[in-house]
Amino acid sequence: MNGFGGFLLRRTIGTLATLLAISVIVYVVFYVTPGNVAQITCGPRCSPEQVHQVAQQLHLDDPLYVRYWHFLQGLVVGQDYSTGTSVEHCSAPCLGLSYQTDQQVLSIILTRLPVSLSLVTGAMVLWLVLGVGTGVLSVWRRGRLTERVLTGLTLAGWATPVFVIGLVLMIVVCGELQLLPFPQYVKFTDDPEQWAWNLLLPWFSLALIESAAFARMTRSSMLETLAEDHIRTFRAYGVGERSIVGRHALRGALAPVIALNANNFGSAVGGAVLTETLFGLPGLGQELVHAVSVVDLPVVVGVVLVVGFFVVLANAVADVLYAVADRRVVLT
Amino acid sequence: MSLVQVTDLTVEFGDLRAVDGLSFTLERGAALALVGESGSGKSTVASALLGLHHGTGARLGGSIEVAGTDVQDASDAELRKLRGAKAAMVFQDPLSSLDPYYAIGDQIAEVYRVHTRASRRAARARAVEVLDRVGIPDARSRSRSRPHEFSGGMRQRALIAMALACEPELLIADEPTTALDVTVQAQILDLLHTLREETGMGLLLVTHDVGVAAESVDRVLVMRHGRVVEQGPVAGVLGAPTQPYTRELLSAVPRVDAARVPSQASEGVVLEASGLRREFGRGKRAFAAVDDVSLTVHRGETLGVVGESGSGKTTLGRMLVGLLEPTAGEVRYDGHARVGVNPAVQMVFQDPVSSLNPRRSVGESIADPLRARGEHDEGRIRGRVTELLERVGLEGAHYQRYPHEFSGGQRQRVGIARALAADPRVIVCDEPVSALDVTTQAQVVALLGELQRELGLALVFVAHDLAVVRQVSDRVAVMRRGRIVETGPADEVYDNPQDPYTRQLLAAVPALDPEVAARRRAARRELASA
Amino acid sequence: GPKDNDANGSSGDSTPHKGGTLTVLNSDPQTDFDPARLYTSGGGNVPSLVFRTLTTRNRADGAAGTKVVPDLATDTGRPSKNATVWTYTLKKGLKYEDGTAITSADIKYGIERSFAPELSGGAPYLRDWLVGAADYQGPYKDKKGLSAIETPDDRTIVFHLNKPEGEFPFLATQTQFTPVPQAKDTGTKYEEHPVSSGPYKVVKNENDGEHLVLERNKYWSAAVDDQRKAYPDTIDVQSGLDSSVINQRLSASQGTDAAAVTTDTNLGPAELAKVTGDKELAARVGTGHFGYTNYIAFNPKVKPFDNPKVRQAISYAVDRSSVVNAAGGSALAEPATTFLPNQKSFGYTPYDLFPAGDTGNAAKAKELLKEAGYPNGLTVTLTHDNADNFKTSPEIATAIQDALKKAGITVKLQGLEDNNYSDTVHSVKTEPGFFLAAWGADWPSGGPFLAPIFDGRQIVKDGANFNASQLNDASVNAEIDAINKLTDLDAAAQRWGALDKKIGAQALTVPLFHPVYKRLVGKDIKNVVISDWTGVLDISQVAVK
Amino acid sequence: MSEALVATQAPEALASGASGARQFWRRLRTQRAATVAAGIVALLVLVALAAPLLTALEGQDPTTYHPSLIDSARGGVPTGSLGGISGHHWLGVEPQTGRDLFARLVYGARVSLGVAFSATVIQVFVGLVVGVAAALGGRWIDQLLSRITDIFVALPLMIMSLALLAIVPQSFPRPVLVTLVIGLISWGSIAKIVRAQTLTLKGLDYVAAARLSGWGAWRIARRELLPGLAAPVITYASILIPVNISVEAALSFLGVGVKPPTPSWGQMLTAADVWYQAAPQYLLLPAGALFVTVLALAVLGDGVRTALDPRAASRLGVGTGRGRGRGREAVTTAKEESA
Ligand SMILES: Nc1ncnc2c1ncn2[C@@H]1O[C@H](COP(=O)(O)OP(=O)(O)OP(=O)(O)O)[C@@H](O)[C@H]1O
Ligand SMILES: Nc1ncnc2c1ncn2[C@@H]1O[C@H](COP(=O)(O)OP(=O)(O)OP(=O)(O)O)[C@@H](O)[C@H]1O
Ligand SMILES: [Mg+2]
Ligand SMILES: [Mg+2]
Repeated sequence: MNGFGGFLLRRTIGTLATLLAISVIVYVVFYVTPGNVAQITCGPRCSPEQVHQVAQQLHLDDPLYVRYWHFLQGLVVGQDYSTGTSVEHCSAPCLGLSYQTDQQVLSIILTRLPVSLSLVTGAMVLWLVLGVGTGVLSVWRRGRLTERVLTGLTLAGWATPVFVIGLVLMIVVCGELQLLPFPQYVKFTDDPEQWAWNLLLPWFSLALIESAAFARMTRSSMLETLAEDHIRTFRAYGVGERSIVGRHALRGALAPVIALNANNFGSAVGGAVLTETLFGLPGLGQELVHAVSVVDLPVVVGVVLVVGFFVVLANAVADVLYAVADRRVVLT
Repeated sequence: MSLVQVTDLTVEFGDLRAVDGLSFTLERGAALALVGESGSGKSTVASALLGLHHGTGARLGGSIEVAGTDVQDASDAELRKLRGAKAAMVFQDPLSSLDPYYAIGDQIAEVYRVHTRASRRAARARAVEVLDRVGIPDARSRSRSRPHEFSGGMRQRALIAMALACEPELLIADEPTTALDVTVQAQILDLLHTLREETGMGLLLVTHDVGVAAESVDRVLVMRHGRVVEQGPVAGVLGAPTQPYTRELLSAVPRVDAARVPSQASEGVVLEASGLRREFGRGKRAFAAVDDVSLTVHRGETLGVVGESGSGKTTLGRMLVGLLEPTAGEVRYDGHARVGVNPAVQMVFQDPVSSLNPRRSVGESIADPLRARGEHDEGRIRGRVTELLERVGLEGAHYQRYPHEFSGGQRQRVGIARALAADPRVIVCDEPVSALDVTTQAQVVALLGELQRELGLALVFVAHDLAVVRQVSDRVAVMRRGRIVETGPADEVYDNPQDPYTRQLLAAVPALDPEVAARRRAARRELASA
Repeated sequence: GPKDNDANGSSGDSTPHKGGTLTVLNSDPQTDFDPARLYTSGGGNVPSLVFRTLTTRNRADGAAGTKVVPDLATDTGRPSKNATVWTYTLKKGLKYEDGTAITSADIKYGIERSFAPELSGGAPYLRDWLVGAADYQGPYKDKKGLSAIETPDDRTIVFHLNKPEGEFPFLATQTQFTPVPQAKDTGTKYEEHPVSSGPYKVVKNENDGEHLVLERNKYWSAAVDDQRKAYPDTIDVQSGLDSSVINQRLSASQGTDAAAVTTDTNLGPAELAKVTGDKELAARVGTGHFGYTNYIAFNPKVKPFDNPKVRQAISYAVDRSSVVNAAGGSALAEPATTFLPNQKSFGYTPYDLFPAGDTGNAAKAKELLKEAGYPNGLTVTLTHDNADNFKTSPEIATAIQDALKKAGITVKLQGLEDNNYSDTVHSVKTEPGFFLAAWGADWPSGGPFLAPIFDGRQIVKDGANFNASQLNDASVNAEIDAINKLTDLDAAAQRWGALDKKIGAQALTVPLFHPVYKRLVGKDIKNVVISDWTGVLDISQVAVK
Repeated sequence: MSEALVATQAPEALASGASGARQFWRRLRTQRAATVAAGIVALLVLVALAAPLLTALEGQDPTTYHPSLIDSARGGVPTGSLGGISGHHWLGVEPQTGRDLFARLVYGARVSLGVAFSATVIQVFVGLVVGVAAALGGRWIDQLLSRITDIFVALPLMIMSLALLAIVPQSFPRPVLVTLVIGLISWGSIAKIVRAQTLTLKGLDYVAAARLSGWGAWRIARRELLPGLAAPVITYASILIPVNISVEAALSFLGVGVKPPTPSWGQMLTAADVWYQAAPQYLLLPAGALFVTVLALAVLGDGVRTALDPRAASRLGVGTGRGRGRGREAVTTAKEESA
């Protein structure tokens, strides 16, 4: 199979295999790690009998493969469950119910996903602009004061924990200057303007940190490209340094930047925990950390799968992007 | 005031004095050729005219004035104004001189817009126009291709087009036709001539091809070791050279009408291609770069491949060595169908720049095949590499140098040395001597012949220089548009061409005598206008 | 531009008025809002605005707040002679948010459903105390119901206990005693919209309790509820916030944050350092004491802690000032030498059996070690939790490590991830010999404080065990039973205190400190009431106008 | 050929194999910023190694509590001015405990730098191998390796470390464990970047030429691609160091990290963030140390990258080693080698 269609097909199969592998790993990990799920669900003072009842209720006594099989079944045909007073159906693809809150995992994820996506996409735009921008600027003004200052700033951003940056930003901007409200998630669909205003600080905090990586990466690949012969051609034709740096060197430097971005985007969907926690954004990262801490396996699997999906998606998009950026690369 | 005034120019790279006390002038509308041995400093002079040594490690002495600008003292901004608009340069390594990420038309348009206030659209139209002028067929749609989709000759023409785009007062062309077949070469030289007549453009032509010089300039400067050997009007220098070196140079020029000493080609077929086809692009844009080509190469023989630029020679060569999978057909080596590469079948790449790793010393690159074969003794490796370097006319001491420190011709010889290091049975040489001055070229050709006799080496010799091909080939295949239009023993093909295209090619071979050249040009022009 | 939240101008006078919106800024979302699943009295602060229970905690400052008072019932319960049968009568005119009447059958149903495994999470007492409740599985599986609870009429409810429990009125403050109309029960989904019997009803519950909006329940009336003041019209609970952000917002007190409180976030040591330097802020800090003890637990089944001398040596060597500092300093922790919290309601009887002074008595400890056969000191492993909780966390462990070093005891630390820690220390099989522990009161009395830790019959062999020393002392068990019979809570308190001291002599634990809660409130907040029962401000009393 | 060239060269001098590395050092040395940065990195390493010596000089150790130096009533802020800086405590003391900050900082350097450096080495190694193999391998190898990489990028570190927590016994040396956990789990990004760059490089003619030499993929990767990968890899590696330092802190939280009371910069930072107003130096010290490390590494990384590129030599204005001086150097090396 060749061409874009083949690529899509291979990628889809690869994605499914990856996600399955991820779910198996999570199941196994949670099987072997300490933490008595039934006891945690039931509460610390539950009696052994109650714990046992809860374990039965949650099918925790079944062997691992049976539990995993149920999970797969749920994905394909859905799953019935009891609320005590009635029987409800969780329709396919059903990721199961949270052990802790009895809510459908998929609906938990769906309410939180927009938050994480809002946070990460906005931050990504910023980190790309800031990161690639500073990278380009520091190449253009290389060896001068501008470059030194920029290098210092981005690295300071990189070396400072998000927590500190975020908190300081929040105190100064929201507390002292009162330029922005203390961030609070507003749905995009409710009020796009407030959505953006409220996310501005989280975006900046996340982006300030991430952009350092992009700045460094952009700068170093651009310097590489600047050593190539074709750059000499444009110099010899009087093309200004700005265009040489901003067009020719940048374009040649994109591959690693795209790769880096794909990864950061994907993993930030589930990994922006600190930012989400600090700003009280009810996103997937926060949910994941909480779910892990209370050994809420269905939620963990669900979130990890969704995040995994984004990682894979972002990487697939990245692969297409480099094939577009560099026509010599063939999609595999 | 002269267009170019160079006085006592010296250029030093580290301890190496590449140009040593060179002076010359070039008037507006005049044409000067720099000829001379490979590595004699020609490209260095050309770069110096545009101030391209600024900011590199090179040290310059003397003065340079181009179109009223004192290049040595000019600021960056002044240099930018000079470059491209008043003086444009065609680089010696055209294949690596274009940005691989942008469409060719866009790159030309960009340069055009730097110097004129043209709109994007107008600049794009201008790009198509100049591409068309340098003979890129179907220029409008080809202007959207990226450099790797162009053949070597097409890239070279694209660079010439770029240089012409702003109608500069001075054109510096560093080996502008090395990758062009003779018909296109003639076309380009004619174009330069016309432009010179029409716009009063000055031309500084750097070339090792005395024929090309003879055809296109009115003055010649012969260089050696960074110094002037002889300079004067073209007829004088080429017709009645005063210096022994110049005479030596001229006598080494191969002639297309000279038949070759036949090699002892044996019967054994080493390489055989049948029904080879290779397509590029897909969907509507798909086309066959090589189409149903079958050929055989016997032990110890040389198969010359000539043909128009873009006719599929490189593509064919890459398939023969196994670097490119054919879309259809197969390649048989020693009678066995073969997949992938085999060190016994080597290639000399058309682009000497990109075929050398910029981060490895050339010695290491040449040693690769030795090491791959399992040679571990450093001393023996060094010895062999030194020997190879010397055989191609370089020095053993060049082992430690990096590719960017070599002149164009030197790099090309490094490529040959590397191919030889593998002790191959077949070498596909893709324009192996295009950047070499005639003396070095003769040396390399002699070397190949020698090896052929010693080792029974079979050669596929791709070149646009018909004279050289005749000199080395037992048999010749003529390619056009992906197909072989004519094939046969060299003498037959040269003396009694059957295909009209072959005839056209032979008619376009540049003449050494400037007078003959001028006559021929006039004839061609009449033909074109008729 | 960003929307500026319209600030409530603070009115100079300090008498509370009705109206306005109270904002609650919390870190933990109210993920459980089902009365069956909540653990503490009234289910904590917010649920107590929605769920009324038979009895409730007295909404008063300080020690007065440790009293139990009637809520839905007309009194705190009428015990039978030996305190095994408790009878309650409901007040007249009690209504749910939909206007229907609250009946005693609803309370019974509410208790029954708390036995369903689907709705686990509540305290263990009902199961332990009610007759025949041990294997009851709740009304979903077992339709018969609990015969231990009788509802002779709509206003009367009678509980039959399997042993005397003088503290039953305390238990009746828990949300399992809140009425749940069976017709409205939706099982595990009930928490999405629990039916209110209190002054507020839930009008919004987003993201599983992350954002709650409560508004007045118009069928509630102060005439039948003398505890909850219900000044604000609306209560807006925002959670999932970082604790430093909460404190930052409260101290900035801008916009709606001026009328904000938190029900779960203390000032940390660093914040305290800042707040104490600022008069305006310091005036807005509420201080509370909750019955809670942080201690070192020994497992005498593990060598060398089987040797009382070793345990005593450690008791002597402990440097309580370092520990207190690690817990946030003297403003946030009070050194403890008794296991019972230092409050009258628990029966606090001061004692210091192994006086270590402020900084530890290394000499005495060395002496004891020598007697115990460790003249050259010894090496022990201290197990602690890695969670950042200032209770059982690494800070405290290293403080102890540093102090014991002076007494020649080398302490190796074994830090465990939170779940792993609780699994390990609460299982008889894996329990380490020497670890950090903490215990808090389910209600302000010695019973729930001492019994789970020292009652031999509460040793759980195959589940979560809190009797870490695995003490099974007949005299202790008998005394516990005897005190439980008392319905005179003051008399009971005294005897709990005495029992504490008696057990203390065995050096089974080293009490370290009692935490103190310091919390900021917004600048417009009025009527801050902090009882010693909860140690935190009671939002049913707070006014914003 | 050029006489000038012949005149200045001692051909036998070039028979030394070490000259690549030598030229690299020459090129590195000519960059002042990089030299300074290398000095700082060396200094940091030295400080970490000499931690016991330095603290002995100060007369403190990193674990002893000094309750008298803090104000218990105010949450435990250091009582002295500037966070308790004095002749005895050069950088002041830690809030709440009164432990000496200088001692904690220099001891913290051991853990943080040790873990971060070695973890980065592992990450780079795994990332390079996987990334290059994916780009050079056939379609299926690429699919397989890329998807495995996806798994590692997608699975949160927390979950992977939970697994390790369960498998690895408590007695396993912690710093080694942390290093392995970080190194073996978070190599995904580097692998992706390497793959992307390799895909671009492998289309070049010199790689084709190397294939014709008869080299296998492995050797081609090492000789032809690796130098071209150096730029992004070195850059990314210098970026990874601070990440690894904070990951170490996060792992401690789960119980996989370095055990208290052993200090590490990451743990200090995590503990200090709430103190930035009340005791700023508590936060600023580890943050500053981290910043200096990051800056030095970035500059050094830049220098190394430049020095690795022979083409950069002309830009730097340095000869590439054909000078007389170098000739002599090479002669002596050659002699030493033969001896
Ligand atoms: N950047 C450089 N660093 C060191 N040496 C260089 C550099 N560029 C060129 N040289 C050397 O300078 C001399 C002149 O080179 P130049 O490129 O001018 O030769 P040329 O006359 O153009 O030869 P050719 O016909 O082979 O292109 C050669 O010996 C070459 O090796
Ligand atoms: N990778 C590619 N993608 C698309 N088209 C290509 C590619 N490589 C070559 N071509 C096209 O195939 C044709 C043949 O190219 P090839 O390089 O074989 O020509 P050539 O005979 O070597 O020409 P020259 O003498 O100019 O080097 C040209 O039209 C070229 O544009
Ligand atoms: Mg040249
Ligand atoms: Mg070609």
